[in-house]
Amino acid sequence: MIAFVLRRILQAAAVMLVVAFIAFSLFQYVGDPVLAMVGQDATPEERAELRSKLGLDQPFHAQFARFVGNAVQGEFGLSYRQGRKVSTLLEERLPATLELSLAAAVLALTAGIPLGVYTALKRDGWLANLFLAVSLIGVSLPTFLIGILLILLFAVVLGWLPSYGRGDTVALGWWSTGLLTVDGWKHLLLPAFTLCLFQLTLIMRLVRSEMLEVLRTDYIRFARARGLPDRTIHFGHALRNTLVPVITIAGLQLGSIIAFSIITETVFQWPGMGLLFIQAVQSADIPIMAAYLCLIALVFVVINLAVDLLYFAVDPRLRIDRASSSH
Amino acid sequence: MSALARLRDSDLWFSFRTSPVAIAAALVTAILVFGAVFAPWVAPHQPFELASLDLNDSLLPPAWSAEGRIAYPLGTDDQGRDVLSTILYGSRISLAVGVASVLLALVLGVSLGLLSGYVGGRLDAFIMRVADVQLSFPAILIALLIDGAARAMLPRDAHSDTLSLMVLVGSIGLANWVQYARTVRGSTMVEKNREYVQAARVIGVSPLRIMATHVLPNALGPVLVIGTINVATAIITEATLSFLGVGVPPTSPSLGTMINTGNNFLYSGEWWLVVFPGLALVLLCMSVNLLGDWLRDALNPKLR
Amino acid sequence: KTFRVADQGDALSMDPHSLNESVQLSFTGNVYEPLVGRDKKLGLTPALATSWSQVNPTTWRFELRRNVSFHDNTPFTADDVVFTLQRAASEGSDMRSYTNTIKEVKRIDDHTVDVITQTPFPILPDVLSSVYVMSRKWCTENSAERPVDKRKGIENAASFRANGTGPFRLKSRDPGVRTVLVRNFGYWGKIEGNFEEVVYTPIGNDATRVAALASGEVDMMQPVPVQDVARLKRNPAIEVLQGPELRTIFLGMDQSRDELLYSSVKGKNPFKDKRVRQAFYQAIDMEAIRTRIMRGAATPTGLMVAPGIRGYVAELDKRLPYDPEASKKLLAEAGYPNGFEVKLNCPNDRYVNDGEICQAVAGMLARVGVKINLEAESKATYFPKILSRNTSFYMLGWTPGTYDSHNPLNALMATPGASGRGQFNLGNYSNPKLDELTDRIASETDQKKRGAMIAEAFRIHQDDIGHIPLHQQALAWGMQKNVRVVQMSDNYHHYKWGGM
Amino acid sequence: MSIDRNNPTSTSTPGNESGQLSTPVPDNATSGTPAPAHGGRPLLEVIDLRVEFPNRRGTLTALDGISFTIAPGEVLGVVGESGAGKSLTGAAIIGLLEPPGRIAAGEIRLQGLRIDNLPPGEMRKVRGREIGAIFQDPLTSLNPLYTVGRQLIETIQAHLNLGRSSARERAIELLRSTGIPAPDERIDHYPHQFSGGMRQRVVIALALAAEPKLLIADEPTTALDVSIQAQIIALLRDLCHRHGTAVMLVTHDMGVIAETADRVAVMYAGRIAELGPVTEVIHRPQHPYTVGLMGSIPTLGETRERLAQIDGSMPRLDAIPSGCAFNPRCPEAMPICRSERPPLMAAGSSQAACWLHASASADTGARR
Amino acid sequence: MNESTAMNESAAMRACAAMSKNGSARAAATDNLPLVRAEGLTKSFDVSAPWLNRVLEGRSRQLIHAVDDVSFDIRKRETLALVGESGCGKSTVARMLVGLYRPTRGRVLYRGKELAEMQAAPHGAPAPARVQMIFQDPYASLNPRWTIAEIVAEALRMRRLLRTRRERLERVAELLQLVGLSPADATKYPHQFSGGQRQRISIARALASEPEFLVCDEPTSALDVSVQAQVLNLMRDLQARHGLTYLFISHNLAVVHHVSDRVGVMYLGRIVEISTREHLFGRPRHPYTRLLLDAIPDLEMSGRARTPVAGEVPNPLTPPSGCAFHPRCPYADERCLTERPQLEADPYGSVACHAVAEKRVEWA
Ligand SMILES: Nc1ncnc2c1ncn2[C@@H]1O[C@H](COP(=O)(O)OP(=O)(O)OP(=O)(O)O)[C@@H](O)[C@H]1O
Ligand SMILES: Nc1ncnc2c1ncn2[C@@H]1O[C@H](COP(=O)(O)OP(=O)(O)OP(=O)(O)O)[C@@H](O)[C@H]1O
Ligand SMILES: [Mg+2]
Ligand SMILES: [Mg+2]
Ligand code: NI
Repeated sequence: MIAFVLRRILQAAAVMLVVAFIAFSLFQYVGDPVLAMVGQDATPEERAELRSKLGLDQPFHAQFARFVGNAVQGEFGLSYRQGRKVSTLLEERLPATLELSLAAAVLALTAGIPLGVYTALKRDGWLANLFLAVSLIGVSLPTFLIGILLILLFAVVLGWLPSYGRGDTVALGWWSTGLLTVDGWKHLLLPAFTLCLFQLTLIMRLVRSEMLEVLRTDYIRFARARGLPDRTIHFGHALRNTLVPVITIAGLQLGSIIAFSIITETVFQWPGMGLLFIQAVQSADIPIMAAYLCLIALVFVVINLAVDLLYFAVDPRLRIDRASSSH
Repeated sequence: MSALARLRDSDLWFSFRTSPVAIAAALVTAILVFGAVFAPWVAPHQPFELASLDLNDSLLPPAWSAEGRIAYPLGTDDQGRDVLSTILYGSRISLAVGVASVLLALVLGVSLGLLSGYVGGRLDAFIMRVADVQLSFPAILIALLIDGAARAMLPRDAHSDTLSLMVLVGSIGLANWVQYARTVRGSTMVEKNREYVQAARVIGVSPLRIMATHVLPNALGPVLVIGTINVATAIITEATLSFLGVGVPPTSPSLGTMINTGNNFLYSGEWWLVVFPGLALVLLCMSVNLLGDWLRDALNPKLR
Repeated sequence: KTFRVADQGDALSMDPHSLNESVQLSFTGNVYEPLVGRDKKLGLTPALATSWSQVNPTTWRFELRRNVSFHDNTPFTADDVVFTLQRAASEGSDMRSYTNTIKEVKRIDDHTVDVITQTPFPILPDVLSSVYVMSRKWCTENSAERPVDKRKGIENAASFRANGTGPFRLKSRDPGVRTVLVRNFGYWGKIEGNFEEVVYTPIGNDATRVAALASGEVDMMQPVPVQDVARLKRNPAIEVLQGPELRTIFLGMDQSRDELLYSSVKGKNPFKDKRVRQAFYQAIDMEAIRTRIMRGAATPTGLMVAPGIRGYVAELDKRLPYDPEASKKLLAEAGYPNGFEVKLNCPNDRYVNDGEICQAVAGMLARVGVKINLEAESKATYFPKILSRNTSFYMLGWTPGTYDSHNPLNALMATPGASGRGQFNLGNYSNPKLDELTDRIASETDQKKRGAMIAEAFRIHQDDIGHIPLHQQALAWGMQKNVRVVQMSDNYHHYKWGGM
Repeated sequence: MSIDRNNPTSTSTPGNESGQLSTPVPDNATSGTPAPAHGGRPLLEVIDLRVEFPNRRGTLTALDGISFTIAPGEVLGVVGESGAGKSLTGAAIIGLLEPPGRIAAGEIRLQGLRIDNLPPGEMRKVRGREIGAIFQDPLTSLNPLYTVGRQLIETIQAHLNLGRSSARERAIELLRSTGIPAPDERIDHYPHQFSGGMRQRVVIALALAAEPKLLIADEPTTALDVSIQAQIIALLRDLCHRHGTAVMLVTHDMGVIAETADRVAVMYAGRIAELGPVTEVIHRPQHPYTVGLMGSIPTLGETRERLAQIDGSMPRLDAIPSGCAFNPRCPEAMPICRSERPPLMAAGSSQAACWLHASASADTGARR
Repeated sequence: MNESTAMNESAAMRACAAMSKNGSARAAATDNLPLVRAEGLTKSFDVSAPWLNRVLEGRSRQLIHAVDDVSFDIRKRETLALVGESGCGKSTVARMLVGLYRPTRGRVLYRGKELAEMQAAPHGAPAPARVQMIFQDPYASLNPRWTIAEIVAEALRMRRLLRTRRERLERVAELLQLVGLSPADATKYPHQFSGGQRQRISIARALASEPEFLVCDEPTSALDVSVQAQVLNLMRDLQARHGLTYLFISHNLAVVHHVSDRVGVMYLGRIVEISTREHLFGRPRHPYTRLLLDAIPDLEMSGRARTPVAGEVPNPLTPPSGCAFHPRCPYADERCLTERPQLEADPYGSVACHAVAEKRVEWA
C-alpha cells in the first residue's frame, strides 16, 4: 500500500516534470511577453533591455532549470502583465474555480449516476429514451453556446438569475467562498449547470452502459437465482460493480471539468483560474500559463492518486497484495 | 456470397434496418455530408469567394421575413455572405476538420496502441506513460497549446488558410490519440494471446504481418465506434477553439466560426446568424453521435 | 450612490507608472492626478499645478496647488512632484517616453517646481497630463519607490494599493474581478457627480457584458458591441452614448523592401508605386464599412489624426473618393491589369470589428482584382509579428498619447531611426521632407507656426498616400437611463463627473 | 429442518430404491407426463415445456415439448451435447430466461403449484427459498466486491426471518457444512481470496442457504480441476442427501451422472431423447443417439482402436429437421423418422423418443 | 452446417476409417533416435511486483516455475500424453516444444538438432514448420474474420510451398477432405461451423505445413464427448496414414488412456511419473497419479473404493517444500517435507516419489 502510493507519487513527479517541460518550452514560442509588458511608445532598445532583464535571452536549459527550481517552491515569478506574484494570483483565483468545478462535478455525479442507472434499468422505457435523447444534445452543442443561451434565457429574458461573476463572497482566511451567501449560490447556478452538462451526459451514458454490462454478469444472475430483492440486486450488487470503471472516468472527468472551466469562466466572467489563463494566453503571459498548466497537471495527478486509493476502498481484490492471487 | 449479399444478410444490417433512430440519423448525416461534399454545386452562392460578396447585402434576414430576399434563403451575415451557402461550405470545413483529425488520431493511436500492446515491455511502459501525461491535459488545452506553438513556430509563407486548417487538425488529432491507443492496446493484448495468433506464429507469420492481418481487424470494432463519436467531438472542439480565438480563419468559416460570429449578434436581433449554423452543428453532431451509439450497440455482442 | 461599471478589460495594475495604456491610466486617473489635467473637451486644465509657464525655451515652471493632501492625509508638496518625475523616469516605468526629454526637475520651493528639458519642448504640459503624481512618503514607506521590477520578482504595494490625491480612493482591489473606489470627501476640488462608490468589473465576453447591462446588473458598460447598439437603444431602460474616439484606424503597406514578403509579385514591390497605393485606397468603400460593419459608429477619415488632437486640420480630412473603376485603371497603369496577390495581416481582438473590417477590405480589393490572403489573429501573436515588420500589408490603430500631432508623425510616419522614431512606421514609409518637418515640430514653441508645419507634414503624407487611413471608431457606452456621465473622446472615465 | 441435523429425512438412495425408480410407465406413453417417483406427488413437474427466442428471422424454438418430473430427494441427471438445451431447461424452471427468451407453452409446477406464470415478486420468493441454483463458473458467480459472509447473510435474510447475528451464525454453519476450514474466519474474506474449489463450495452454500427443496446444478464442476471435481460432486451429493433436496444435475460428464443421479434425461436438439433410470440408460440405452453417445465415451476399462462415433453434428436450432431431430445422423432411420416426430415412449424400463420403440414398447431391452 | 456437408463428412470419415484398418496398427516406434527430446526443460515467469514495491516491502523477485526440469523423449509415430491439473505447466511445455516460448533452461532437440538453432529467421518462424500445434479452444483458434481457405492457406503461403493461388486452393480442398470436411466449406467463415468442425479446420491448418510432429494442447477438452470421439478418431487415422507423432495434452485420463502410448503425469511444473499407458493405468504408483485415476467418475459404477484426496492445488508461486505433493499426500512423511524426490527409472517407467522408492506404498 505504502509502496503503491510511493510509486504513484514518483510517477506523478515524473509526469509533473514532463508537464513542466512542455509547458515551459511550448510557451517559449507563443507571443512576445515583452510586448505585453510595455506600452506602445517604448523604444526597441527598451524592449531589448527588458528582454535581457527577464532572462529571456539566456539559453533554454538555463531558463528551464530556473523555472523548475522555482516551480517546486510554488514560485512562478511575477506575471508579466500584472506585475504580481503568479502564486498569489492563482491562489486568489483557485477558490472560484474549485467551487465551480466541484459544484459541477457534484451535479454531474448526483444527476448522472441515477439517470444512468434509471436508463439502464428501464432500457426500453420512453422516459429513459427521452433522457438519452436529451442528453445527446448535451454533447452536441458547444458549451459556450449553451452558456450564452442560458444567460439569454435566465438572465436577460426571465431575469431570474444573474448573468456574470461570483456575486457576494465571504472570506474564510485566504479562501473566499460564494457558498455562504444566497447571492453566491444564485451566481453559481448557471455556470455550474453549463459546465456539468457535458460531463453529466458522459457519466450518465457510461453508467448506463456499464450497468447494462454488469446486469449481464453471472453474479447478478446468481443473485437473482438466490431470490434477492431487485433493489438489493440493482443498487447493492450491480451499481457497486458499475462504479469501479465509473470512478476512473469520473476522476478524469473531474479533471477536465477544471480545464473546461476555461470556457465557462470566459462566458460567465467567473473569476477563476480559467479566466486568468485565457487572459494570459491572449497577452502571452508566460508565467501564468506555465503555472496554470502545472497546476492542472497537479490536480490531475492528485485526482488520479485519489482515484487509485478509491479503488482500494471499492474493490477488495486490490487490497491484498499481489502475491496471494495468481492473476 | 458476395460482399453485398453478406452485408445484407448480416446482423449489422438487420439491426440498422430495424432501428428507426439509426436510419434517421444516417439519413440526416447523409444529407449534411452530401451538402458539404457537393457544396460548390449545391450552394446558391460562393461565400468563400471574396469578390462575390457585397457588403451592402449584409445582414439580410431569412427569405420569409419582410426584408429578406429570395436569393438568400437563410439570410446573410455581416459580410454579405449567404448563410445557407456558408453553412454548406462551413460544414465542409467542419467535417473535414472532424474527419481528418479523427483519422490522424486514429492512425497515430492505432499504430502506437498496436506497437505498445504487441511488443510490450519497456516500449509499452513508455508509450503508456506518455499517454498518461497527455491525459493529464484535456483535449481543449492540448489543442490550445499545440495550436499556439504551431502558429508561432511554423513558417508563415505557406498559404495561411490551409496551414491553419492543418494546424487545427493536427492539434485536435494529437489531443485525442490516447483513447485509440488505449483501446487498441487493450484488444491487442487480448488478441495476441488468442490461439489463432499463436497458431499463426507457429506457422511462422512475421509479427508485423500478424499485427496487420490478425490483431488489427479484431481491434478495429471499438475503434470505429470511438472514431464515429469523436468526429462529433472534434467538430465541437473546433467550434470551441474558434470561440477561444484560435480556430479556422474567418474568411472561410466553419460551423464553429459561424456560431462564434453569430454569437455576437445574439442580442442585436440577427438571430439567424447563430440559429441556423447552430442547428446544422447540432444536427450533424447528434446524428453522428446517434450513429456511433447505434454502432456501439450493434457491435457489442453482449447487448444483442 | 453605488455605481457599477463593466469594461472589456481590467486595469492591470494600480501603479500609474507601470503601464502606458489607456484603460489603466483612465482608471487610476480617478485616484491619482497629474499636474496638468484635461477638461471635458480634452483641453488642458489646472490640476495639481495651478499654473505653468515657459521660463525659457527649455524650462517650464509649475505652480503647485496648495492645501492638497493625499488620501493618507499627507500634504502634497513639490517634493512629491520631484519624486514622481524621478519615479516615472526610473527603471521599470513605462512612462519613460514621456519623461526622457526631461533633464532635471528642480524644487524651487514647497509649491513651485521647475522642469528643465534637454531641448525646447513645447508640449511638456500635454505630456505631463499622463504622468500622475504619487506620494513620496507613501511610496517610500511601502517600498514602491520604483514601479514593480518583474525581473527580480519583487512585488510592489503600488500595483494593488493606491494613495493619490484624486476624487476617489481605492477601497478594494481584486484583479480581474472587481475593484471598488469610494468617494474622497477630502478632495480639494468639487466633485460634480454623486457617486459614493464605484464598483468596476471587467467582463471580457461581449455577449455577457451586454447581458449584464440588459439585466440591470451593471449601471454602465463599455464598449457596446456596435451591432448591439441599435437593439439596446430600443430598450427603454437603457441608453447608449456614442461619440468619436481619438484612435485612428489605418492600413499600412511595406514600401521599402524590394520584394514583398508575402505577395505573388516577385522581383519588385508594387507598394513602392504610388498608383498601386492609391488604387488600394480608392477600392475601399468606407461608407459601406461605416454603415454595414460599424453600423454608423465610425467616422471615415482622410487624416491620420482625429479631431481633438492638436494639429488636426479639418480641410485636410477628406478621403479620396471610392472609385473601383479608377482603382482598376490605376492598377493597370502600374502594370497589374489582373491585380496581384498579397497578404493582409490583421488583429481580430484589438479594435472594434477589426477582423470584419479586414474581411470587408479583402472583399472590396478582390473586386478590383487584388487577391488578399487574410490572416486575422489574436493580438498576442499579431503584434509581435508586425512589430518585427514581418508583414506586407497590415492594419493598425493609433491614439496619440500626448494628444498632439507630433506623436503620430514621429511614430507612424517618420522614417524609422534612432530613439523610437518611426517605430510604428511598419511599412517604412519614408519622405525626408516629412522627417525634417517632424524634427522642427518637436521643438517649435510658436503654436501657430507649429500648426502650419504639422499641416504641411500631413499634406505631404497624404500626397504620398503613405498609409490608407480608414476611420475613427466611435465610442459606445451603454448605461441605464438614469446614469449621467461625460464621455471623453480619449475614452477616459472620470467618475467625478458622473451621476445617477 | 436445520442443516446440522445429521439424519436425513429422506431415506431414498439410488441403491435401495432402484426398484421403485423403474416403476409404472404411464399407460398413455404419449401424454408426456411420466409418473412421479416415490409414490406421492412429484416435487417438480415440467409439462410440455417450450422455450422460444423470437429473432429477426422468425422464432427459434430452443426447447420443444420437454416433460419430466423430479421427486423429492431425487437426483435427475441431464446430459446432452452443448447447445442441446440443458441450461435453458434449468433457467426456465427458475424463471431466469434471458430476454427475449420466453416460455411459449407448457407448464412448470412446483409441488403442484404453477410457477411459470408467477408475477416477478412471487417468483422471487420461490427462487432461493424453494428452488436453488448453481452455475458453471464459481469465479464469476460471486460478486467480487462483497465478502462471502455478506452475500450469505443477505441471502439468508432475504428468505428467513433471522436477525443479523443469527443469520451470520447460520452462514458460518453453512460454510462449515460445505467443508470450508475455519469458517468463522473465512466468512469475512472476499471471493478472490478463495480457491476455485472453495468458491464453488461457497456457491453451494449460497444456493442451499434457504434450504430449497430443489437444487438446479448447471455444470457445477466444469470449471474446476479434476481432483476438485470429485470432491465437489461428493459434497453436493452428500448435502442434498442429508437435506432431502432434490437435484437437477446438468452436466456433460456421463461419469458424474453415473455416480450421482437416480434418473437421467438425455437431451438432443432441445428435446428429450431418452429418460430413464441411470443404470438402464448407461447400460441399455434405447435411443440411437444415446447408444452413440455411450459408445463415444472413452473408458479406462477397455482399449478400443476407435471410439464409436456419431457422424455429423447436432443441427442448429433454426434448422431442426422435420420428424425426429436425430434422423439425418441416425443409422437406423426409417421413413417415419423423417416425417413424424416421435414422442417419448416406453422403451425397456426407460422412455425414449424413437420410433423404433413404437411397436415394441413392451419388449424391454429389444435392442442394444 | 447443411446436410450435404454432413454427408460428405461422414463419407470421408468412413474412407479414413477404412484406410486406417489396412494401415499398420499403431507401431511402437522402432527408431533409436527419438524424434523429439526435451532435456531439462525449465521455464520461469517473472511475476514480481514492480521494483520499488519489492525494495520497500523487502520482497524478493517472484518467479513462477511453470515448468521445472522436465525431460522426455518422443519417438516417431508415438503419442506421448501429458496429464495434470490446471496450471501444472502442460501448456508451457507444449509452447516450448513448438518454440512459442524460449526455455529458461534446458533445450528441445528435434531429430537431434536443437530447436533454437533451427529457428533461422530472427523474428520469424518460431518453430520449424514440421512441428505444428493444435489448440484447446476451437472457437478461439480460428480468426473469425478469415475464410477457411484463407486460414488453411496461410501456412501454405508462409512456407512458400505452392506458388500460385490456384495450387494453394486445390491443396486446401485436399486438406479439407482429409479432415472430413467438404471442399465447398473453404469459402465459409469459422462461425458457420460447429466446435468439432472447427477443430478439424485447425487440424487441416496444422497439416498444411506437412508436419511430422503435432503438439495437441487439450484438443478436445472444449468439445462434447460425441464430437470428441470424431476428433480423436480423426487424429488416430491421420497418425496411421501419415506417420504423425503427437504430444497430447489433456487432463482427462480416460481420453489419454484412449490415445496414448506413453503418459507423463505433471504436478506443479514437474513430471512426477512417466511410463507406458499400460503401466500407468494398470499400476499407478505415484500417489498423485492414483488421485487422478480416482477422480475419474466411473461409468461402470464399479463401486471401486475411493480415497478422496482432500486439499487444494497449491499456489505455484509458493510451492510446498520438498515433494510438492506432500500436503495432499496420504503417504507423506518427514522426508517428503524436506527433500524433493527425483524421477527414478524402474522397469515400469519412472516415478518421483519417496514413498514409492522406499516401497512404503502398496499398489494394486
Ligand atoms: N439468448 C439466446 N438467444 C438465442 N438462442 C439462445 C439463447 N440462449 C440459448 N440459446 C440457444 O438455446 C440452445 C440451448 O442452449 P443451452 O445453453 O441450454 O445449451 P446447453 O445444453 O446448456 O449447452 P452447454 O453444454 O454448452 O451449456 C442453444 O442452441 C442456444 O443456441
Ligand atoms: N505468460 C505467463 N506469464 C506468467 N505466468 C504464466 C504464463 N504462462 C503460464 N504461466 C503460469 O505458469 C503455470 C503453468 O501454466 P500452463 O498454462 O502451462 O498450465 P497448464 O497445465 O497448461 O494449465 P491448463 O490446464 O489450465 O491449461 C501457471 O501457474 C500459470 O499461471
Ligand atoms: Mg449450459
Ligand atoms: Mg493449458
Ligand atoms: Ni489461477
